[in-house]
Formats: sequence, structure tokens, C-alpha cells
Amino acid sequence: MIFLVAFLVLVMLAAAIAAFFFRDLLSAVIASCIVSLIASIIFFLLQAPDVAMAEASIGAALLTAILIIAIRRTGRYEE
Amino acid sequence: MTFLNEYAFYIGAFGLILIGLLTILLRHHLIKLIIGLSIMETGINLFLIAIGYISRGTAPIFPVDGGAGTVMVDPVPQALVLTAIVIGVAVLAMALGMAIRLHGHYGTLDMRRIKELKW
Amino acid sequence: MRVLLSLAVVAVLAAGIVTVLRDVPFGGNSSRLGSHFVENGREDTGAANIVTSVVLGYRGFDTLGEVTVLFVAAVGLGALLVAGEKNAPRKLEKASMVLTTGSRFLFPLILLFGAYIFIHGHLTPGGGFQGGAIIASGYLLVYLGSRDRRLGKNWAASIETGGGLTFVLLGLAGLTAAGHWFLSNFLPLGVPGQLLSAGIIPIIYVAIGLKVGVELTGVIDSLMGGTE
Amino acid sequence: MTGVEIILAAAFAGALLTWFIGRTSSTAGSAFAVAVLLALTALVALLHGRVYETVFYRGFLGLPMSLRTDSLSWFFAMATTVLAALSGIFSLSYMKDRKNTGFFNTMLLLVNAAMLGVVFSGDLLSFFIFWEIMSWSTFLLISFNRGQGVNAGLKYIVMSLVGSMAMLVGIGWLLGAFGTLNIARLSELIPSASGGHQLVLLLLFGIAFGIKNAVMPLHTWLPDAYTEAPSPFTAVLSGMLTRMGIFGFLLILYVMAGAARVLHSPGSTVPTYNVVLAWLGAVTIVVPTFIAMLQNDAKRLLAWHGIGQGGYMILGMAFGTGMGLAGGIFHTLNHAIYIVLLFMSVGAVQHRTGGVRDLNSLGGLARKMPVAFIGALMGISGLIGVPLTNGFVSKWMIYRTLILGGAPFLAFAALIGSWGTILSVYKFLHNVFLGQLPSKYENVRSSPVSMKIPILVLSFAILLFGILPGLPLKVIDGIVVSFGLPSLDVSLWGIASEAGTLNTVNLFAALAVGVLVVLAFVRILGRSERVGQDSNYSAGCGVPRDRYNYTARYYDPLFRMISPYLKDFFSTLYDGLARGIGSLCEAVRMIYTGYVSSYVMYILLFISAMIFIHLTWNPW
Amino acid sequence: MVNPVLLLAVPMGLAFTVPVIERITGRVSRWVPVAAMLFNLVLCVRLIPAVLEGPVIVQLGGFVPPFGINLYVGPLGLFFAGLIALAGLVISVYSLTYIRTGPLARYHMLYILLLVGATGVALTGDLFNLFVFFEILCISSYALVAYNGDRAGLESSVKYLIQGSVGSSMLLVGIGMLYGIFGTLNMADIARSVGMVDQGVLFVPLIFMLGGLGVEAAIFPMNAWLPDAHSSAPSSISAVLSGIAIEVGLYAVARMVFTVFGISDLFLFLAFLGVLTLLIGEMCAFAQSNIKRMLAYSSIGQIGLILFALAVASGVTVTGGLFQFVNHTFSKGLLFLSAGYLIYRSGSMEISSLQGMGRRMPLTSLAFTVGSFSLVGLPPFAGFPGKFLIVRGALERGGTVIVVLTGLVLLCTILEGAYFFRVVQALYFREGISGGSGERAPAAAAVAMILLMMLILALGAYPQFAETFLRSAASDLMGAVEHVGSVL
Repeated sequence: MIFLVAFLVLVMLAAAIAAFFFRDLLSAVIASCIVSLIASIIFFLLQAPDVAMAEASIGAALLTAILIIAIRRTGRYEE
Repeated sequence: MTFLNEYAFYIGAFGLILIGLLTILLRHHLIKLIIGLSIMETGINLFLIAIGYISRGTAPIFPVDGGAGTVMVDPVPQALVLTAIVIGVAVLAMALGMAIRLHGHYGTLDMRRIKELKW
Repeated sequence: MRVLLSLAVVAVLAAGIVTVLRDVPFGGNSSRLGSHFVENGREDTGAANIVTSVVLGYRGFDTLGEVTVLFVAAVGLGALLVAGEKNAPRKLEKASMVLTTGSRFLFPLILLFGAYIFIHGHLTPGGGFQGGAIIASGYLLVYLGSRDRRLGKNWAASIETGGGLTFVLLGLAGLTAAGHWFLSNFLPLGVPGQLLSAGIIPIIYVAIGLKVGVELTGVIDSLMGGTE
Repeated sequence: MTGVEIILAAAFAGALLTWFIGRTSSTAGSAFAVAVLLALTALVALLHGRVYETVFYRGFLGLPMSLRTDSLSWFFAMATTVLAALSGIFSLSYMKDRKNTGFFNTMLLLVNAAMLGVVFSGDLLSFFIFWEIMSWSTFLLISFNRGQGVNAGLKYIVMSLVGSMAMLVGIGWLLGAFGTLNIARLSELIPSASGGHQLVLLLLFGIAFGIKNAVMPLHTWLPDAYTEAPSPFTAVLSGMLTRMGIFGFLLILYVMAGAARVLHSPGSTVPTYNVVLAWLGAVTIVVPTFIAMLQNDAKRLLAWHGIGQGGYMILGMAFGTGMGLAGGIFHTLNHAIYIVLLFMSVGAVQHRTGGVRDLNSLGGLARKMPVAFIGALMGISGLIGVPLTNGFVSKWMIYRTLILGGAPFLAFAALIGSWGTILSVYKFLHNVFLGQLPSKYENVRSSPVSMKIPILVLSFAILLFGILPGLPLKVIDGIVVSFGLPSLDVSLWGIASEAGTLNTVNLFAALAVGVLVVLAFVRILGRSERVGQDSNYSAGCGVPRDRYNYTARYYDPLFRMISPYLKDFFSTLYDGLARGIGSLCEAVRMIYTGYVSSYVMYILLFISAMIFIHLTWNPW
Repeated sequence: MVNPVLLLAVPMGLAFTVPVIERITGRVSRWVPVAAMLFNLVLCVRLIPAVLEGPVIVQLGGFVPPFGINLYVGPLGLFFAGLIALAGLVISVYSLTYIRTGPLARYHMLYILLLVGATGVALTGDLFNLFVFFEILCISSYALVAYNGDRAGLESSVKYLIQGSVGSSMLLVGIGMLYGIFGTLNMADIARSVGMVDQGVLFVPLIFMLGGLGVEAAIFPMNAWLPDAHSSAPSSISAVLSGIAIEVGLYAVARMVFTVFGISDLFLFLAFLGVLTLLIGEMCAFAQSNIKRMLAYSSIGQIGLILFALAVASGVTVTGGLFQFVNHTFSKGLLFLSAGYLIYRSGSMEISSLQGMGRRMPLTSLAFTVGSFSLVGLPPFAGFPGKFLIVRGALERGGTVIVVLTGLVLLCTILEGAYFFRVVQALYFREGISGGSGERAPAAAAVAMILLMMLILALGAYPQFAETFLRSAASDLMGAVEHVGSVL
């Protein structure tokens, strides 16, 4: 259990750092989506199913969707 | 081991917050800043939930048949985070809308170049 | 220079946080508030899901604010984007047949699932916001599948208004009918765990679910742009 | 309602009504303004000899606001209203063809009302409120003429604000220390305060009143303001408004702190407050008077005299014997009369010549504008202090005080000031009214009636107070007595002191003999010959008028000699200061770089700096 | 007795109905803010007697504090609610005609909700609820700043949004920490138990909250968004933001410091911070040639002044600070409203292009003049009593540092006077430039401006009326013990 948590946290932080570094905005968005998804799993592990659902449906799905829409309308690469 | 047990979630939460802040401080692209904000907000939510966690508690939902006497985690932070998530997405959606309009005006989203208002 | 300064700032922040966390151990005892809610939540509000009883019962006013925040965001985005939309609707490439058919098939199911989530908000995990988000993602799918289908503006406006007004009016009804407090429950609480229980909570959650669904759809709609 | 309240209500209501009447017809507005001013004069005159205090308003933060009248208030109020009424009459024709007459009249009445409020205030709060109303309405009037007036107005209001803020601190401190702002109560309480506190208090109020009275290092607003304000208002400004500073000094030194406490601190080697003030007064006499000589703008020349003459008042008042005090107050009145007269004369010239007041391009107007000439002549006589004019009496009293008080240096300074005055005002009179008449002013008409009346009235007043100084001195003696100083020996013809008596009858006789002798001398010996301007003097070449008109560049050699020493050092200093602040402001706003990450950095820097301090030093 | 919750619920409900109203008839929606604010104003007036007897505690949902959310309607909260309603009413009358392009109904919805957010912040007794209402306030102001959709509006709005979100996040972190330490979110409950916890631990959450709220309150290092946002927004929104939004932020700061944490050690620091804010704001304003930017920087200065007044923390200065709140709302509102039409008429925001406006738009110029005189603190306008109270109280309290800071405050007043008088001179005493549109301020705007002018004059001439109420508001702010006692 503890190792699972540690692993998840590590991946989550790695994804966040990746989101920091990616020049391709779409990749960065996907990375931040991964952060949200893992956060959602951690919420579930922390006995917060309501929040996990909200994070998954709003933070991971919806936010990613609108980010992608925005990127599509502005430009994909960070210059 | 106990260190991990006690601090893994906090490290995750504040790691996210700090990475989000660094993104806002060091990146120039508006969409990147917005991603930074979203990461930071996720971190804050994680922090709040971690505060409310009780060792070996269960989710604060009563099954149909009683369930009295079980230790449940603190429901208050969960309620707060629920609100915070919605507020966060509202702000970010607003920011994205502005980004789209701003791109229309400036043709770029590099904040180093969007500084007509200064001094 | 800038990087170093940023790192230093962040490091000091981290140090400050650590000093606080020493006094807030992870997994410690439940707070006074939390244990009170866990013990009395079911009796006070009639909801089996204590989070829901907090969200809509004890802290119902927060949720009204939260709904308002979302409303503000939807309205604001509309003001921002619809107003600035001068270019003609862009031509969109038609979606593939698989996507179109799939979305048509999936959409009612997703809608139903969303409805399930918010109708059972007081019993199981989930509630108005999650359900609303799911409904919105259903609409997203429709947008992806059949590009020219959009939510009817009149429908959207009525649901937004209806949902918000329901919440406020229920609160006002509580003010007059029961206990003289805003958002007081004035309906029978029923047996916790049954669908028809918890007084006004399911009604509010249905209203919120619809409203959030419509608003999030509106957000997506505005961001997609080029409509009407 | 008591008399004072009626007067103030009438003054403010009059200002308001003037605006509304001026909206419909500017002529009616001007007429109404003059009527209000005359009525106010009458009302104030009725108040003579009354001494009382009345609370008129309790609605201000729990502090009762009161009005009071006594001999001091009455004296200043009377002077204010009379001069304002005369200026109002003067402005009837001066403002006739200008824009915004209604605004001008309203503001003139408002300034007048505020001045009345200042002199009648029974507590420092209402004093301050009226003082501020006076300041900002003056600001609007100084800016009225546009052009350079805008800068002059800004300079005035900024310096005025400096003074007001100093006064506000003083008032706040008094309220904190004594719990009351009533002047009568404070005059009982202040003497019990420690010396240091009193000094701070006097300093703070001194800055405020010093700026208003243009005492030397704080004078820089005045030349510009006098020069640029419309002439009728310059008259009010120079006559009484500036002298509200003197009123303030009298109030704070004699009424509140108490004459006995302020003046005599025996055995002290440190110069006392009033000695410092007296020396400032002396400097204020000497330097501006010589700067005045350098001026080529008629109003600016008079303006510098306004500063210099203020020095006499300060000197007499600060020296603080009964005679000196009376001299100072009397000089305030006299100065008001002749400076108003002078500004009116200049205003009349300006009115007829189309706004020209450059001394190098005027000349010979005496014949064209005889009344203005008489006014100017009487005015400069008073200003110099020619015997049998009012200035002589007050200056005599001040000299007498200084010599008797064992302050020969101060007396010498005052004397130098008089010499400088003679030189410079002669230049003024000569360059405007004597000498050759430039041909373009051949058709200048005499000044209009509404200008003649106040000029003649004031000229008469100069003679009247010069010959019968006892008239105002009786009132002034009352003021001096009310300060707790011994009464003066005043007769209708003069004033007696332990070192000699001033008697204008004797003076008159002596002067008459002297004048006759000189006249006879001139008559017998001097036969002047008239030379045409176009005679063969320049060998047939065209005469460059501006250079050969002998009014041009008057005192040029003298300028070359003394002007390096007479730079207005403080004005340069303040301008530099203002520029410095300006560039500092420009520098400060660069922190808002426009780059959003920097802004976020500021936020986080604040938080982390606080945390860092907390963790490192743990001060909280 | 009427229930204070109606102050929030009714405008909120009205805002919710606007989408449908707009669908039915487009012309009515602009009257909704007027109706909502009028309702609030009447309600506030009716609540005054009850509140003066003792604070009204509203237990939302019928749950006893600290378990439920409560509204704490003391004199201070009611004061703010009334101020917001009054200013909101006047400005909504102004916007009836000022806002004429763009999605009008959405403007009016957002406008009501902005005011609802501000009222909520002022009334709530719960930390997280405070956060939620702050978000309502902020998000609606983000949208309204960008309402015109021009370059400047969008740029400033997006910058505002980023800084505001970082601020809100910091606030939320602070609230989370407090919840971790105390296990409660009720302000009174925290205030009660604050003494039982090690003060050192409390410092970090306090700083996080101070930083977060400081962004909204525009305290010095956190205020970079303000000049941009306030100068680029439509003038009616600038008036609301300057007159209400940042003041509410400052109120929240004061509530935290006085009531929740109740620490007096930081007061001197806050006074210093206030004077720093004042200095920076006034100096930047002095250097501006753009009139709205100048007004925006002057708002920073005023916030600094009020922060200083509150931080000196004697009864008199706090009363003075609250008085300055009123004055700033009215005066800055008036200034922005009049500047709106001056700019409209001249077609430029440069001060030099406003020359000669006194003749072309007499009423609007007069309004600007009255507003600036009042803001500088000249009698007989509303600015004077506030400034007088602040100076008096600060000097009464004494202490070398405070006296020096008071001196600096007054120096700033001089600076403020200098740049405001410069504009007044430009309006009246400089030769005008022809051009721009030939339109006068319409009736609704004139009514709004005249109303504000009359309020300023009335307050300046009879400050007693406001002062008696403000004194009880001040003791409400400073009396943490009474707060705790009445809530729990």
C-alpha cells in the first residue's frame, strides 16, 4: 500500500515536472491530465470517493477537454 | 517507512503546489501558466484531503444497513474540495476564454510580449 | 537569476509549510467538526452520504455560492467570447461515421448515468457537480460526433434560471416554512438510505445537476466558438 | 442667530446665490456680488465692540464648532470686507468683457466668506475648515487667467497644502493633548504644556502661517500667484488673504500661547521663538525688496514688495512690545490699503492697455490716466513711508520699537529695506506713468468710473490714516490690551512713547515748509526745455524706440552689480526638489513592469520574505 | 424583523432570472441591478435598529455555529452591505446608459453577482464561505474588466486573473492550514481557540492568508494587477472595483487580523505596509499622464491610507479608516464615473486631451472636481472628516514611529493634491482642444453623479451622522471577544 502511494506520488510529480518542461502544449496538457487522474486515484485511496469522482470528471476530463479546445484555437507550440 | 507513511501525501500535495508556482514564475506562455494554475489547484485539493484523512478510516458514507461505530474520515475537507474543484475549473475556463481572445488580438500568448500596460 | 530567485522563494515557502505540518500530523484524529458531522449527519439531514449532508446541509450556503461561481464563469465566458466573435463560423471537417454513430448511441447513456449520479447524490458517492460534469462530457461527445449540433439557447437559459431559482427559492421557503433559517429543511427527512429521503437535498442536487450540466456545456460551447 | 453667524451665513449664501444669478446674467451677478460685499461690510461694522463666543454647529465628529468675535477679529474682518468690497467694485469693469465672470464673482465671495470664517472662528477646527476653503478657492482664482496662472496656482496650492498639513498635525496634537480645540479653552491650557511641546506646536503652526504670509524661506509661491491672478483678486490676495498668516501668528502667539510665555524667557541663551521669527522677518524685508528692484513686470515688482512688507509686520509683531505689536498690526492694515491701491492702479493700466504690465514697454501714462497715477503715487508714498502717509506711522512705530528694544541690526535691516523700496517703487512709478508715452498708447482712455472710485477711496484712506493715525490705532490699542500688554498712549494725531512722540500736526507743518522751499528752489533755478522725440539727436537714423526710450532697462548698471547675489535661492531649491520628486516618481513606477510572472513573483516574495523573517529571527 | 440573508439571496435569485428575462424581453434586464440594489438598500436601512442593539447572527440551514455556516451581521457588516448597496445602486443607474454595446444582459448579471460577492464577504462569519464569496467577486470582476473586449481590457484581465488565482490559492492554503490546526472554519470558533495554540505555528497560515487577501486588497507588493485592471475596465466597473472590491478585500484583511487572529504584534508592521502602499500608489499616480491609470494608482494610495488607519488600531483611527472607506467609495466612484464621460467625449484617456472640458461638460467636470477635492481631504467635502479622524487618532496614540508615519501620510496627501489639482486645472484653466463626440452626459449618468456629489457634500458637512454608526462598527471590528461571545 505504502509503496503504491509512493509510486503514484512519484509519477504524479514526474508528470507535473514534465508539464513544466514540455514545449508542446498538447503534451503538457496530457501531462497535467495525468496529474489530475493520479490525484483522483489518491483521493480514492484517501477515502474520498466523492472528490475522486469530481476530480476525474471535472479536473481530468472536462478541464483537459477545454484546454485542448483552447490550444486548438490558439496554437500548439510554445515559442 | 513511517516517514513515507506520514508524509507521502503531503509531499505530493506541496510538490504539486510548488511545481505549479514555478510554472507560473518561470514559463512565459499563457497556456502554460494556466496549466500551472491547474496543477497548483490540484495540489491544494490534495493537501486539504490529506488534512482530513484519519488512519484506517472509511469513506464517510453510511451503507444502507447501519454502519454505526465505524471510524470515518473527516467529511468537511471533502466538501471543501468539492467546492474548490468547481471554482478552480470555473477560473480556468475563464482564463482559457481570455487566452483565446487575447490570441486574436496579439497573435501570440507569450506573456513577455503582452505587456502594453505597464508603469 | 530569475530561476534562482524563484527556487529560493519556493524553498522558503516549503520551509514555512513544513513548520506548520509538524503540528498537523497526517492521519490524526478527526476534527471536532468532522466527528460531529459523522455522528449526527444522518439524523440532522437524512442523507446517508455524509459528504452530501455537509455539502448541502451544514454547508449548503457554500454550495449556493459555488453554483453562483459556476454561473458567473459561464456567463462571463459567454460575454467574453460570444461578444468578441466577429468571424464567420469556421468550416469544420465532418467527423467520421464511427464517431457519429458512437456518440449518438452513447449520448443517452451518458445522460442517464449523469442523472443517476446526481439523483443518488445523497446515498452514494457523487452528486450534482459530478453528475453535471458527466452530462457536459456527454455533450462534448455530441459536439465531437455531429459538429453542428448545439444546445438550444432557450433551453439552456431556462434550465440555468430554473436550477438557480430552485435553489434560492428552496432556501427562502426554508426561511418562511421551517425554523426561520435560510436553507432550513422543511420536508420530511425520511429513512436514511432510501431514495426519497433527506428532505430538500435530492431536489437541490437535481437542480444543481441540471444547472451545472447546462453551464459546463455552455462553457464548452463558448470555447468552441463560431456558433449560431 | 447671533451677529457673527448671520454674517457668515450671509457670506456663504451670497456666494452661492451669486453663482445662480450669474448663470442668468453676468451683469446682474456682478452687481449682486458687490451688493453682498457692501452689505457684509455694513454688517461687520455693526459688530464693532462686541465680544462674545457662540457655538454654531455641533454636527462635526462630536467637536462643537464655535464663532467668536473680539477686537482682533473685528479689526481683520473689517479690513477684509472693506477691501473685498472695493475690489468687487473695481472688478465690475475689469471683468466686464471676460469669460466666466459668474465663476469669478462666486469665488471672490467664497474667498471673502472663508476669510471671515477664519477671523471669526472660535475653535481651531472651524479655523482649519475655513482656512482650507480659503486655500482651494484661492487656488481656483489664481488659475483663473490660464496660461502661466495654471503653474502659479499649482505652486500655490501645493505649498498651501504643506502648510495645512503642518497645521493639521498641530491641531491633531492639541486635540490629543488637551481634548478641546476651543481657542479660549486652549489659551488657558497651553501655558501648562512643556516648553518642548510648545515649541513643536509653534513650529507646526509657524510653517502654516509662514507659508501663507510668505515669510522668507517659504515665500516662493507668492510672486507667481500675485502676478498671474486677475488684478481685482490680486488686490484681495495681497491685501488681506496673505495677511491671514499674520492673523494666525497673532492667534497662536498672543491669544493661545500667551504673550507673557512666548516673549520673555529670561536668562535663556538659546534664541527664543520670537527672536528667530523677528530675524526671519528682517531677512524677509531685505532680500525680496532688492529682488523687487530687478523686476520688469509691474505686478511681479509689487508682489516682491508684498513679501518684503510682510517682513515688517512679522518683525513688529514678533518683537512683541506693545508698540511693536501695534505697529505690526497697523502696518498690516496700511499695507493692505496701499498694496491694494497699487494693484488696482496696475489693473487699471492693464485694463486700458490690453493686459500690458511690462515696465519696459510702458511709460508716460500719467497724463492719460490721471486717477490711476494718483493712486500709484499715493500707493508708493505709503509703501515707502513718506511722512503724512499711513506707512510712515506704522514704520515709525516699528523702528522705534526696534531701536528701543536694543536690536540695532534689525532696525538697520528694516532701514535697508526702506531704501530698496524707494529705489524700486520709483522705477515702478516712473516706468509706468512718467517718461515718454509710447506712441501706441496715444489713444489710451482714462480708467472707468468703477475703477476710479476704489482708487480714490483708498488714496484718501492713505492720507487719512497718515494724518489721523489715531483712528485705527485706537482699535489696535484695544487688541494690544486684550493680549495682556500695557495700553499705548494714543491720541488722534499720533502716538506717544517713552523716546519721543509722533505728532502728525508737527510733521505736517515741517513737511509743508520743506515742500515750499523745494518748490521755490525748482521754480527759480530749473527751467526745463521740451525736446521732440524726432529731433536730430540720432543723426537722422530711425530711433530704436525700445532701446532709447529712457524708461527701458532702468537701473541696468545696478542690476549687473547686484543680481548675482539676489538669485531666489529657495525657489530654485524647491523647483529642484519638485523635479527630484517627479523623477523619483518616474523611477518608482518602473516596478510595475507589465510582465505577469514578475507580478506573481512580488506576491510570493512578500509571503516568503515574511516567512523567512519569521523563521530566522522570529520577531513575532 | 427582516432576515439579513435576503441581502444575498434576493439579488442572487434576481441574477439567476436574468437569462430568462433576456430571452423574453431584452430591455428589462438593465433595470434588474437597480431593483436588486434598491432592495438591498431598503433592507439595510430597516436592519439598522436591530443591528445597533446587537449583532444579528444568521444560522444558515438552522445549524448552530460552528457546525453550520453563519452570517455575522454586526454594525460593520451592515455598514459594508449598505455601502455596497448604495454605491451599487448609483453606479447601476449610471450604467443604464453608459453600457450600450456588448452582451448587455450578461453585464448586468455579472454586475449584480459582483456586488453579491462583495456583500457576502462582508457578512459571512465562516472562512471558507469567505473564500467562496471572494471567488464570486473575483471571477465576475475578471469577466467585467474584459467586458469591452479590447486589447487593454483583455490583457489586464488575464493578468488580474493569474494574480488573483495565485492569491486565492494562497488564501485556500492558509484556510486549509487553519482547518488542520483548529479543526473548524468558523471565524469566531477559531478566534476563541487562537490563544490555546503556539503563536509561532499560526504565523505561517496568517501570512498565507494575508498574502492571498492582500492581492484583493491591493496591499503594496501584491497590487500590480490593480492599475491595469482599473484603468482598462469600463468606467462603471472601475468605479465598482475601486470603490467596493478592494475595500472589501481590505475589510477581509482587517477581519483576519483583528477578529480571527487577534494579534497586535503585527500592527506596527501593517501600519508600515500601509504607508508604503500609500507612498508607492501616490508616487506612481503622480507620474501618470493617463487619467484612469492615475485614478487607479490613487486607489492604491487610499487603500494604503486606510490600512494605516486600521493598523494604528485605536478607536478613533479605525473610525476614521471606516469613514475613509465611505469617502473613497463615493469620491473614487464619482471620479471614475465622471472620467468615463470625459473620456467618452474627448476620445482619449490622456489628461492633456481633457483640457477645456470644464466648458464643454460643466456638470461632469464639476463632479470630477468635487470628487478630487474630497479625495484629497479638503473641507467641506467627505474626505476631510476621515483624514482628520485618522490624523487625530494617530497622534493621540503617539509613539515615535506612528508619528513619523503620520507625517509621511500627510506628505502623500500633498502629492495627491498636486496631481489632482493638475487635472482640475486641465479641465477648467487650459485652452481646450476641439474634437471628440459632441455628446453630453445623459440623464441617468447625471443623476448618478449628482447623487454622489450630494452624498459627498452631506457627509462632509454633517459627518456626525455617519460617525456615530461607524464608531460602533469600529468597536465591532476591534472587539474580537464580543464577536466570539455573540456567535457561539
